[in-house]
Amino acid sequence: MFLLGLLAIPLLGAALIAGSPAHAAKRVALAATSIAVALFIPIVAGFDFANNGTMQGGVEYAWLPTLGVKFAVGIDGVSLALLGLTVLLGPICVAASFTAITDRPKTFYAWLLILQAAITGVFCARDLVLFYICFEFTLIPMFILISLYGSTNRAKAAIKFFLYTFTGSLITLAGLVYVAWQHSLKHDGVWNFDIDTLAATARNLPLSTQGWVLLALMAGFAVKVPLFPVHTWLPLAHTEAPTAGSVVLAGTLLKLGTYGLYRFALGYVPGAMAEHAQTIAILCVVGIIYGGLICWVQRDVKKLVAYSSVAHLGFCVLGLVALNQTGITGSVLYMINHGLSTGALFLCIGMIYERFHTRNMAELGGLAARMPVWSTFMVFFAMASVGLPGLNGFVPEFLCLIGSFQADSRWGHGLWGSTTTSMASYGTRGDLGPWLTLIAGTGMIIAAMYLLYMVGRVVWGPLVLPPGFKADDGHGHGHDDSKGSHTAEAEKHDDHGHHSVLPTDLCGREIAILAPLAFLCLALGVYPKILTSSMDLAIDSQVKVLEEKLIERDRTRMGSTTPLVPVPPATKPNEGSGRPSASTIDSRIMVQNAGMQEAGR
Amino acid sequence: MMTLLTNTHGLMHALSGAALAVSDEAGHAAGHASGPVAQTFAAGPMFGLLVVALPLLACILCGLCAMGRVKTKLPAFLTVLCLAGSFLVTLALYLQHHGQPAGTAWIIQGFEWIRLDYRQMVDSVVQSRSFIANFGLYVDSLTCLWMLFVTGLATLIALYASEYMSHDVGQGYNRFFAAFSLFVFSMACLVMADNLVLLYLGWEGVGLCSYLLIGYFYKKPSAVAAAKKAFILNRIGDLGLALGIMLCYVHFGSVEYKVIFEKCAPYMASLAAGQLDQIPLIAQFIPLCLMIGAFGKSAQLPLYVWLPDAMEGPTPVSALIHAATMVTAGVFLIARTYPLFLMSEYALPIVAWVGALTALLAATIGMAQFDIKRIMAYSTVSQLGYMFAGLAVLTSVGGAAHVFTHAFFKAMLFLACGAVMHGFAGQLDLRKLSGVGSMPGWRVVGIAMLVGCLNLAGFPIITAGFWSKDMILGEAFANSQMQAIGWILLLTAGLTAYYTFRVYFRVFVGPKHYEPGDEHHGDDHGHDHGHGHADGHDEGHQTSGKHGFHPHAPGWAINTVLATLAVAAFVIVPLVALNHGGWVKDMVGASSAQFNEKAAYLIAAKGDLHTKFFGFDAHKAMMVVSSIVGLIGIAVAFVLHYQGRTTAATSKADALLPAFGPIAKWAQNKWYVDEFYNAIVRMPLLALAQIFHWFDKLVIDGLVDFFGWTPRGLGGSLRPAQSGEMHTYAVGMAGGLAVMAVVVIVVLM
Amino acid sequence: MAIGDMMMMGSGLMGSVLAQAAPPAAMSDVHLAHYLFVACVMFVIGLIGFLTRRNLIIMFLCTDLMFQAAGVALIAFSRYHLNHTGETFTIVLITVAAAEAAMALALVVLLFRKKESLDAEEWTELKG
Amino acid sequence: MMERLAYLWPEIALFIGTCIVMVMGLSHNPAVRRLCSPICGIFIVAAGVLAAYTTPWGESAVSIAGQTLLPNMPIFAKVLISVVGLVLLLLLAGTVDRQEEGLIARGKRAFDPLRTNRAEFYAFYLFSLTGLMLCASADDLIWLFLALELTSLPTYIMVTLSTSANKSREAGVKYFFLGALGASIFLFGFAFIYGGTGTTNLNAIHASFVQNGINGIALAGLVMALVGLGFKIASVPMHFYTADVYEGAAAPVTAMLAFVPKTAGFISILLLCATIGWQYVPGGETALMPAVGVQGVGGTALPEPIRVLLWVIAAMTMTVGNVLAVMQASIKRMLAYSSIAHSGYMLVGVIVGPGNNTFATSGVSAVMFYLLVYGVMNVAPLAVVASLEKPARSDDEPTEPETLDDLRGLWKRRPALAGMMVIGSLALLGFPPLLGFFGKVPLFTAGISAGEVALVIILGLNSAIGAYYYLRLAAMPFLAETPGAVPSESYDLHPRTSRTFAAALSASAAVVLALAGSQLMDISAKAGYVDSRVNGMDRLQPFKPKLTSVEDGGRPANGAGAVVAPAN
Repeated sequence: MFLLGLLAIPLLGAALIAGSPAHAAKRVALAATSIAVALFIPIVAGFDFANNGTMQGGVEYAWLPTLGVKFAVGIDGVSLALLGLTVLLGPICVAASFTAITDRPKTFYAWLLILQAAITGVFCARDLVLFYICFEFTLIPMFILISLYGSTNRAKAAIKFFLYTFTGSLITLAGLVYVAWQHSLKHDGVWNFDIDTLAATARNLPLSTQGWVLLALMAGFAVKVPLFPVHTWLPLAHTEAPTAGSVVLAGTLLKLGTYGLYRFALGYVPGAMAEHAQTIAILCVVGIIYGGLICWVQRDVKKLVAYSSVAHLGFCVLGLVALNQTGITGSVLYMINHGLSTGALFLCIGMIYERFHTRNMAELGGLAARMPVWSTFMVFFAMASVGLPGLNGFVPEFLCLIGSFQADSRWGHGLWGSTTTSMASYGTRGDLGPWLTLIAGTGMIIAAMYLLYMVGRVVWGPLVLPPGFKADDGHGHGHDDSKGSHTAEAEKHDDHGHHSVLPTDLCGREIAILAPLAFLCLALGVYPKILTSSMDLAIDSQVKVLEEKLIERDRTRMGSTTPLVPVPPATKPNEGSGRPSASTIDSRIMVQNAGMQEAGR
Repeated sequence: MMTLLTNTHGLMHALSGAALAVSDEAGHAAGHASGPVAQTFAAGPMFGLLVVALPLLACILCGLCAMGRVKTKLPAFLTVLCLAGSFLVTLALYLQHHGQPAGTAWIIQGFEWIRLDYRQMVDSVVQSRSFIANFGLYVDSLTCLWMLFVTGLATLIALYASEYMSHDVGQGYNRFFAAFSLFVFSMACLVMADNLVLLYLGWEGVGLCSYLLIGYFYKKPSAVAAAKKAFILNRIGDLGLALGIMLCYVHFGSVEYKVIFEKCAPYMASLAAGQLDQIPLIAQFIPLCLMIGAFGKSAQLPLYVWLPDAMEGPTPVSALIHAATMVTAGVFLIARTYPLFLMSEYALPIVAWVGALTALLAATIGMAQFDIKRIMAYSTVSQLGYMFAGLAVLTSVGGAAHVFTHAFFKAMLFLACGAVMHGFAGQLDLRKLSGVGSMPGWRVVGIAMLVGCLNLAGFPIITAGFWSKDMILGEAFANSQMQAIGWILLLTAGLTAYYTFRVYFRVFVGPKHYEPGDEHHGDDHGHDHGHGHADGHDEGHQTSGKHGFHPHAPGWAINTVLATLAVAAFVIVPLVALNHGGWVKDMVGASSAQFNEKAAYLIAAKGDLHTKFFGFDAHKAMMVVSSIVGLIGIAVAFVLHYQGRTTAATSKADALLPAFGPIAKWAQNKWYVDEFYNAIVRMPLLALAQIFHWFDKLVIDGLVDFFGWTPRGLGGSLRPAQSGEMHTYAVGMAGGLAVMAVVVIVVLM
Repeated sequence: MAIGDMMMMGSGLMGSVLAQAAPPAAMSDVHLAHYLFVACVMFVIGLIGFLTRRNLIIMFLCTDLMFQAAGVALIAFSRYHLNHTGETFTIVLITVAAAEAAMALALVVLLFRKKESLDAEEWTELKG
Repeated sequence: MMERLAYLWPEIALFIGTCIVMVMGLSHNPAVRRLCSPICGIFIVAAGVLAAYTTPWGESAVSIAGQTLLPNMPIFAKVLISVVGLVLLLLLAGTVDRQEEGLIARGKRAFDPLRTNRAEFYAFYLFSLTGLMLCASADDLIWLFLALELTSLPTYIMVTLSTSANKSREAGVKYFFLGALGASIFLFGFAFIYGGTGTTNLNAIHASFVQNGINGIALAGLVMALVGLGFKIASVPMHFYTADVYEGAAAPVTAMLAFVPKTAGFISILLLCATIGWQYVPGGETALMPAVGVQGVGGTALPEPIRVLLWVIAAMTMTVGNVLAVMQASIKRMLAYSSIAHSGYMLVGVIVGPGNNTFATSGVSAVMFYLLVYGVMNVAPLAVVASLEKPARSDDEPTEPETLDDLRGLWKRRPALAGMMVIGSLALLGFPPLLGFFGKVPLFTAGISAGEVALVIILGLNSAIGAYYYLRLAAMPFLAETPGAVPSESYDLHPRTSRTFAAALSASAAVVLALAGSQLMDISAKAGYVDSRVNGMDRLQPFKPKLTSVEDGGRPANGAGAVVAPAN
C-alpha cells in the first residue's frame, strides 16, 4: 500500500500545486517530495531483504480485464534500489529549482512531481501495460520541462528528445505485445500482461523470435539508455534542460532504459541476449570511447557531462550484457551511482549557471578561488564520476568490467586456462572477454582525461569570469546587460537592481542539496554491500535463466556438451574464500553438491 | 682495471672487516636455497586498524577545520599528532608481529567492502563462487617494513610542512593537511590491504592525493596541468593493474592475497621442479598486467614523464609522495605479489630492463637540468629504476632495502631543496644560487644536503644508500642473465654521483651568491611572505629584485626534521648493511617477496646465480667497483663544478658542453619525450576526439535529423498534389484507383 | 482532341480486356460483354470528362454519366442473372442521381453568384 | 417484414425529428426557433435509446434478419452514433445564422423564412445521422448505397452553409464534386459485385463467395468499391479533398466530418470485407513482407489481393496523412490530415479481421473501439477551436482561430481550454494513458496476432511522426506569443457554452474512459463479433480467383436462355 502512496503523493502534490498560489508552489512540491521520502522509509523497513528476489509490497487491481491488463505494483530488490534513487532525487530537484525557476513555477513544480510519479510507476509496475504507460508518460513532463524552462535551443531539444524516444518505444511496444500474444496463444487466447507471467512464455520462444523481440526492445530501451549510435538526443536535451530536468534525466530517466533492458531484455529474451550480447557489448565499448573522447573536446560544460553519460552508461550496459552475477550487479549499482554522481554534477553546473548564465568553459575558470565550497563538491563529484575507489563510482565500474572480463566461454580452455594443473577457472560463459574489457577499460583513462580537463578548466587555474562579472566582486555579480536572450531569471536579476539572490559561494540550501548526495556517494563507495546484498537474489534469478541459455548456446555452438571448465578434482586446494564466517547468502544460494561444499570450506 | 679491482677488493675487505659479516659463497647460496619460510595465516590484532584509521581521522579533522574556516596551525598539529599515533601503532604492531614465528601473516578483518556470492553451473554441478574484497589488513613483515617508514616519514614531513606551509595558514592550510592525511590513509590502505582491490583503492587514493597536492597551487596553470598529467598517466597504469586484478580473479577465483598465495603454491612447486610449462599461460599474464600498474605509479618507462612535472607541488609533497612513499608503491606491488611475478618467464626480465633503462635515461636527463628540484625528481625516477631492477634481478631484499634507504635520503634531499626554495622565494635554479650551506642559519640544511647527496651518490661504507645499491648491483652481476642490467646500473651509479654532487657543489658550497626567485605561485598561495607569516623571519624583504631581499633561514621545525633525517640516514645503515641486508632482509625474506623457487628454477634450468665478476665474487667485487664509480662521479662533479668556480652562473662544465654536441641539449630537453608523447599519443587522440565530435554532430546526429526530416521532406514532396485544384485531386483519385488496380493485378499474377 | 485520343485508348483497352473475358460467340448478336463494354466506356468518358473539363456544370454531367454507366452495367447484369435486383438498383440510382443533380445545380448557382464564373479552377483558395 | 423494422426504429425516430426540426425552423417565434437544437438532441437521445433497446443482436439478429455477417455491429454502431452525435450536436449548435439571429434579436433585421438556413442545418445533420444508422443496419448493397448517399449529401450542404466565407463555398463544391466522383467509383464497384455474384444481398454475396469463390468481375467490383469507399474514410488515393474541406468548413462541421462519413465508410468497408470473409490462407508468396514469426497465426486472412490492396492503402494512408500533417500551419488542416492518418490506423484492423473474436485479437473489434475512441477524442481540439472566436469588425461573422500560432498564449488566458487542447491532442497522439493509447493497443495486439508485424511497425512509426505535430498542437498554448502574430487576447469565448462543454466532455472522456474502459472494451469485443463461418476459423481456403469466370461462377444454375446470351 505504501507503494501506492509513493505513486499518489506526487500526483496529489501536483493537484495541490495547481490549486495553490504561485509562490507556494515550491513549498508544496518540497513537502510532497519529502513526504515521499518519508513514505519510502516504511517501504524499506517492510521489505524482506532475505527474499529480495520476490516481488513484495504488491497491490493488484483489475483494470482492463478484457485485455488482461491489471494495475499491479510491487518491488523486488532491484526496483527498491532504483525507487530509492527516484524518491531521493525528488526533494533535491525541487530544492535545486527554488531560485532558478521564477517564471510559471506552478507548471514547473506540478510537472516535476508528475514526472516523479511516472518514474516511480515504471520502477514498481508489475504489469506490462502499466509499465509502458508510465515509461511513456515520463516524456510529457520532461518535454514540458525542457520546452518551457530550457535554454535557447529548447524547442528543438524537447522535440528531438520526445520524438526520438517515443519512436523507439513504440517499436518496443510492438515487441512486448508480440510476447503477450505468444503468451495468449499458449493460454487459450487469454491475454495477460503480467510481467513475470509473460517472462515464462517469452523465455521459451524460439531463438530467432527472441532475436526479433530483442531488437524491438532495444529500439526503445537503447535509445533511452542511450547506447552509442542512438545517443544524440541526450546531449541536446541535457544542455537545454533546466537543472532539475537534467538531474532527473541523468539520475533516473536514463535508468528507465537500463532498467528496461534488465527487466525485459534479460528477463524476456535471455536466449537472444546470450546470442547477441557481444554485439551490444561492442556498441557499449564504442560508446564508452567515443562518448568519452567527445567529452574531451567540448566547450560547454553541461554538454561535457551529458556526453559523459553516454560513456558511463556504456559501462552500465556492458555489465548488463556480461550476463553474469558480477556484471549485472555492477550494472544495477551503476544505475544508482551514476544517478547520484552525474545528477550531482548537473546540480553543481546548474548552480554555476544560475550565477553566471554561461556554461562555456572559455568564460569560466578558476572558480576555486571564488567558490571554495562549490569547488570542493565539484571535485568530489567529478572524482566519484571518474570512478575513484572509495567513492560510489568505482565498485559498479569495477564489477561491470570484471563481469565482462569473466564472460568468455573460452576461459579454462587451452591458452585461456589450465588443463594441466588442477586449477579451476572462474570465468563465466559469454562472448565478451578480456580484450573487450581492455578496450572498455581505456574508458577509465578517458574519463579521467575529460573530467579532469573540465575540473582543471572550471575549478582550477586562474580566475576567469564571463564578461560583465567583476573578478574582485565580493558578492553577487555585476550583471548589467539584459540582451533578452536570458530567461526570466536574468530579468529578475535586473529587476532587483543587479543584486543576485545568491551569494558568491553556495548558500545553505545549495549545500543542503549537495551534501546528502555527497554523503551517499561516499557511503555507497565504502559500503556498497548495503545495495548488493539487497538485490543479490533478484539478480541471481535472472542469471540462472541466462546461464541455462548460455549453456544451451555453447552446446549448439561447440556441438557438444563441453563443460566450461574441467571438473575440479576433489583434492584441489582450498577454493573458497576460506573465511570462517558463513555468509547468509551461502545458505540461500544452493550448494547442492556436498563435495563442492566440502571443498569450498 | 683488474689490478685496481683487486686492490680495492682488499681495501674493502679490510674496511668492512669484522663489522660486516659478509657471507661467503656457501652462505649466500644457502640464502637462496634455504627452504621457504612457510607462510602461515592468522587473525591479527584489531588495533592494527588504527594505523589506517588515524590518518583518516586526521583527514576528517582537517576537513572539519576547513569547514570551520580555522585560521591557525591547528590542522598541522592534528595531522602530526595523528600520524605520530599511526607510527606508534605501526611500531607496536611490528613489535607484536616480530614475536610471531617467521612467515606469519596476520589478517585483520575490518568490514566487508565488496561481497558478491553467486553460483555457477560447471558441468551440471552448481558451484558457489564469490567475489570478496574486504576492508581487511594483511600484516606481514613486508607490510611492517613499509608502514614503518611511511608513517615515520609522514610524521616528520608533516612537521616540516607545518612550517613550510605556514604562509598559507587560513587559506590552503586546511586543504593541504587534509589531503596530506588522506594520502597517508590511502598509502596505508595500499600497503596493508589484504586484497588487490583494496590495494587498488589505496593505489588510486594516493593518485588522487597526489593530484590534489600537485595542483595545490591551483592558480598556476602549470601546476594544474602537472596534476592532470600525473593522474592520467597513473590511470593508464591503473588500467593495467585493474586488468591484472581481473585476471587474478578469473584465474584464482579471488583477489585476496591469502587465497592467491595458497593457490600459487602448486605453481611454485612446479617452478621449483623446473616445470615452467605446468604453469598456464594465462597465469603468466597476470604479472605482465600488474607491472603496468607498477610502472605507472613508480614512474618507469614509458610512463615516467609525470613525476618531474609533479614537482609543481609544495616541496613536502614532493618529498613524501613523489620521492619517499607513493612512488615506491610499484615496488611494493611487485614485492607483495612476487610469487605471481616468479611464475612468468618474462615478467622479471621485462621489469629489469625497464628499470635499468629508466634509471639510465633519468640519470642522463638529471645531469643536464638546472632546476634542483627537477634534478631530484629525475634522480627519483632513476633510483626507482634501480629498485625495479633490484626486484627483477632476484634481490627483493635489495629492492626493498633501496626503497627503505632512498625514502630517507631522498626525503631529506627534497626537504633541503624545499628549505632553499622556501628561503629564496622559490629560487631553484642552480645557476643562481651558490654557497648556501655557509650562509648564516643554513648550516643544518647544508649538512642534511651533504648527507643526502652522499647517500644518493653511494658513498662507500658509511651511507645506507651505498649498501642498498650495492646489493642490487652485486646481485645483477651475480645473475648470469642480468649482466647487461648490471652494467647499465653501474653506469647509472656513476652518473648519479655526478649529478648529485653537481647540485651540492653548485648550490651549497662555493662563493656565496643568490638571486631570489620571482615566486610565481600567485597572490595568495605563493611562497612570498606577506600573509600571516608566523615566524619572525620576514624582515621587510620584497618579493622581487635582488636588493633588499634577505633569504630567511629555516625555522626550528624544518631544522629539526632535517636533522632527524640526517641522523636517521646513518642510523639505518646497520639495518641494511649487516649480513647482506640485515634487518630488511629478515623483514622481506619472511614475506611474500621470497624468491627461492625461482632461484632454484634458474639454477637448475637456465643459469648461474653466482656468476663471477671478472673472476671475483660479484658481491664483493661490486662493493669496490661501485664505490670507485661513485667516487669518480663525485670527483668529476668536484672538478667541474666546485674547483675554481667563482660565480654562481657558470662553471667549468659549461666549457665541456660543446663537446657533447646536441646530446647535451637533448638531455636538457628531457630527450623530447614529452614532445614525443604529445605528438604520437595526445595529438592523435585529440584529433580523433575532434573527428568524433564532428562525426557525431554531422553524421550521426545528421542521420537522426535526416530521419527526422524525412517526414517533412515527404510531406513537402506530397504537398504540391494538394494544389487546391479540383482537377488535380480528380486525377489523383483516378490515378490512384488505377495504381490500386495494378497492385491487385500484380498480386494476382 | 486529346480527349478523343484518350477515349479511343480507353475504349480500346476495355475492349481488349473484355474480348479476353468473353470471346465473341459465333451466333449471338449482343451479349454481356458488349453491355459491359458500353458501361465501361461511359464510365471512362465520364471520368475523362471530369478530369479535363473546367466548367462545373459539365463536370457534374460527367459524374452523372459515370453514375449512369453503373446503371447500364447493373441492368446488363440484371438481365444476365435473370433477376430484378439490378434494375431495382438502377431505379434507386437514378433517383439519387436526380437528388444530386438538384444539389449540384443549387451549389453551382451559389458559386456562380460569388464569382460570376463557372470555372472550377476559380476555387483554389484552399490548398497545401 | 415487420421484424425487419426492428432495425429501423432509431432511423425512424431520427427521421421524425428531422421533419419536426425542419418545420420548427420556419417559425417566426424566436423561442421556437431556438428550440431546434434541443429538439434535435432529444431525438438523437431517443434514437440512441431505441437503438439500445430495439436493435436485434446476437442470436436474434440471425433469426430476425438473417443478419449474420456482423450480427452485433448495428446496435453498437447506432448507440455510438447517437452518443457521439449528441456531443457533436453540442458543438454544432449555433454554427449557422447566429449572426443573423443576433441581428433579429436586436431588431435590426426582420425574420425571413426564405433566408433562414438554421433549421435545414439541423435537419441535414439528423439526415446524415439517419443515413449513418442505415449504413449500420444495411444488409444489401442497394441499401448500403442509399444509406451512404443519405449520409453524404446533407454533409455537402452543411459544409457549404457552415460559414458565410468563400472558403466554405469552395470546400462545399470540392467536397460535392469529388464526392460524386468517389460515389460513382464505388457504385460501379457495387454494380460489378452484383454482376459477379448475381445478388445484392450481403449474406447472399457471402454465400456466393463461399460457394463459388470470387470471380474476376466480383474482384474488380470489390477493388473499386473498397477504393471508392475510401473517399468516405479519406484513405489514399481518395484523400485529396479532406484537408480543403475540413479547413473550409466551420470547426464544428469539421468535427462532424471527421466522424460521420468516416464511420459510414468503415461500416461499409467492414461489411464488404465480411462478405469476402477473413477465411483465406494468410500470407503466401505474394505477401509483401514476410511476417515476423508467423507461427501460431490464427490462419485467417482476407484473400491476398484484397489484403495487399488494403495493406498498401493502410500504409500509404497513415504515412501520407502524417507527413502532410507535419507540414501544416492551420489547425484544421492539420487535424484533417491527421484524420486521414487515423483512417490508416483503423484499416489495420480491417485487414486483420476478427481473429478469434476476442478483443485482443479482433481487428474488427479494434476498429469498432477505435471509431468510438476517435469519435470521442477528436471533438476536443476542434471544440476548443470552435469555442474561441475573434469578434468581427463589422457585421461579418466572427472567425475562429486558424493557425497554430493563434493558440499561443492560450494557457495564460484560458487555462481550461488549453488543458482540453492538450488532453485532446495527446489523446489523438495515442499517448498513454489517454484514450487514444487504448485505441491503438488493440490494433497493435490484433495486428501482431495476425502476423501483420510489419504493418504494426509502420503504425508505430507513423504514431511517432504524429507525435511531432500533435505535440506542436499540445505545446502551442504554452508558448509565448510572438510579435506579429494575432494575440490570443483577441479571441473571446464563443457565446455558446455548449461548445466548451463539448470540449470538456471530450477531454474528460479521453481520460476517464481510458482508466475505466474495460466495459467499453467488452462491448466493442462483442460488437466486432464475426461469425466463425465468416472468419473462417473452421475452414481455411486458398484464394483462387477465376478471372474469366463471369459465366460459370456468378451465374445461377438456371440462368440459361437469357436475352443476353451467355458467352459460348
